[in-house]
Amino acid sequence: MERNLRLVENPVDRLARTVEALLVIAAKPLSVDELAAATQDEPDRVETAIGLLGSRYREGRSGIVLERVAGGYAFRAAREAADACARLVERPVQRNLSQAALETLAVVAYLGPVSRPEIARIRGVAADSAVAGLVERGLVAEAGRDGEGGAVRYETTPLFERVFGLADRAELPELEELAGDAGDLRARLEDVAARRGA
Amino acid sequence: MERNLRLVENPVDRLARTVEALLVIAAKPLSVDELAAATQDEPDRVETAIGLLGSRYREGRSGIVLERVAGGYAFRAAREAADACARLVERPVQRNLSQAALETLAVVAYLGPVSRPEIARIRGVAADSAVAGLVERGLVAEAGRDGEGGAVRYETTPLFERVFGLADRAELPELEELAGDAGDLRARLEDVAARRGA
Amino acid sequence: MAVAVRELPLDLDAFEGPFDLLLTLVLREELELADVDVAEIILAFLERLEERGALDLEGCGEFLVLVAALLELKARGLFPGEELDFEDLDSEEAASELAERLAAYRRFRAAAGWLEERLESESERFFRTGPAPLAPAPARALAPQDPQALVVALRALAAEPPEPSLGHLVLSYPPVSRFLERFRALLRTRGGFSFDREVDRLTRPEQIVAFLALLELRKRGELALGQAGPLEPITVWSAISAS
Repeated sequence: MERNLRLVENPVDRLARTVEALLVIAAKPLSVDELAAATQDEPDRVETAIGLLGSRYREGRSGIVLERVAGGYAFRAAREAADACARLVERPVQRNLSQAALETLAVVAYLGPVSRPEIARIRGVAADSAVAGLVERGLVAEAGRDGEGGAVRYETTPLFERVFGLADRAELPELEELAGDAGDLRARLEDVAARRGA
Repeated sequence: MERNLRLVENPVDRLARTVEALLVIAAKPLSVDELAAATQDEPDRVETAIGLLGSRYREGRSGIVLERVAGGYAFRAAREAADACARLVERPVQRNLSQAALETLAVVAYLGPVSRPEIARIRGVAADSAVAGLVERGLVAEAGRDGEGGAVRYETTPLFERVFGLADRAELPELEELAGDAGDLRARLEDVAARRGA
Repeated sequence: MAVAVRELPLDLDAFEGPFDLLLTLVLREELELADVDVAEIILAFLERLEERGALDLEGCGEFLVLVAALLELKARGLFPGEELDFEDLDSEEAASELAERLAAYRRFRAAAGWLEERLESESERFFRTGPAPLAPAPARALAPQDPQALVVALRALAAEPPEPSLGHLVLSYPPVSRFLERFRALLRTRGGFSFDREVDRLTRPEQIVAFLALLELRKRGELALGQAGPLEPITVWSAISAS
């Protein structure tokens, strides 16, 4: 009898598993209302499920801890794992930029402010991810738009100057045989890219 | 006495909790080596801890499932929660992958790093927009150039393996195995020829 | 009874309907030629031919011309941006290279099919792709860089692209018109000729094109053909002298 009772699943258990699943894939904390909408269940049942999860996912018992924050609920790492987590996210100093990043940075440094479509024409490939990466690293930043309603243009930042050991942008190395005015250089690069076909 | 025994903790339990914590905050699958480095523990002990977690976080038992994917380990939502997850998040990566995109992805997965002209030569049509779409979805990324001034080359990303549920790229079927219907075609042609000759 | 080539019903993966509709859709670029399996079309035609029992030269000629056109379009697609050189004759290696390429494409199309099925079977796997909401924020540091690397990168972007070396892959064959003119001249001066002797020294791609020209002239009623039996030499007469 007692055995049978244990086998009958508590209906909130299944809801708790679904809430658990939602919390592990969410990119932001989830409110009770959001969880109720996704599970198509009642908010008070969702709260019961959260209570169940809260007793399972707590400090000392689990490495995953359910936390209540301003926007709702989210999983975080247990405090006892803080050092390991710090070692995981702390990235070693990166020695070199990828070829895509270096090329994009060179175009922005010498021809900037320049828009993503212009960078794409010169490199012969879409520039979105390369530019986004440089913006995230703080080496490149938005510098207004190309006319009203035009494409956003980008230029290098003071951090770029520090990383490359330049007192200011005028200190960029000479381009020698490529020198001339920026318009000529841009036209030449676009011409070569068009003939390269990629 | 019995009470004390329960308090003596299996040393792998604590490591398992730390691994659990690392996996719940990680943005991508973590390899055994990465987990060992972050926990400052032995790789084989990390594997034991993963085994422990694998039996706890599995389909049917938990809403959080531990899986081996893209050369490492990661948490994902249980399949029973798929409908609720679909209501919470969109899957832009997987939606509307056209035939052209799938063929291009196949070429990059098997031959990468590979350039757009090379992809175009195999598929018989220009690959520019298909490649751009795959880069935007994060399934494919730049991987240097084909020599100085050459075309940009592309390879699949860890996200590709994750989306397609591959433990690693070796899980892709052999190309030769997939081409089974060429022999079938020849047999049918010979059959028709034999009937004509009779 | 003639096989109505243009009405030939097709049931392919990418298309279902009569042959001439398929050609129309391909020419209007409403159907991706890469998705059309030409071998299946040929099989459909051979099976139809088999049902009819009798050999229909007119139908076969028309079919060969249409399929050749389809294959040429497909072959052009395999060499995007490259002009096929119709004047410079090539060896059989080119044809086998093309066959190899088509086989490779077939394999990748099968791989794409596998990926599509996999995507479907894995559609219930949900996971987070970004950082966790309460994860500690990573700090990214970059070692000091040499500004000269920027010049090197820009110079590489300005470098002349290397010449593509695909010469050995270019499929080339003469235009049908060359043989049309040559055969018309032979018919005018000699009134007839042996096809086999005329094409004896040509490469296989040239022989195929010559044969297409022959069928084309037969279709236009400019010549008559004679053959003692299968695989026997083909004799050609001017239609005027034959009548």
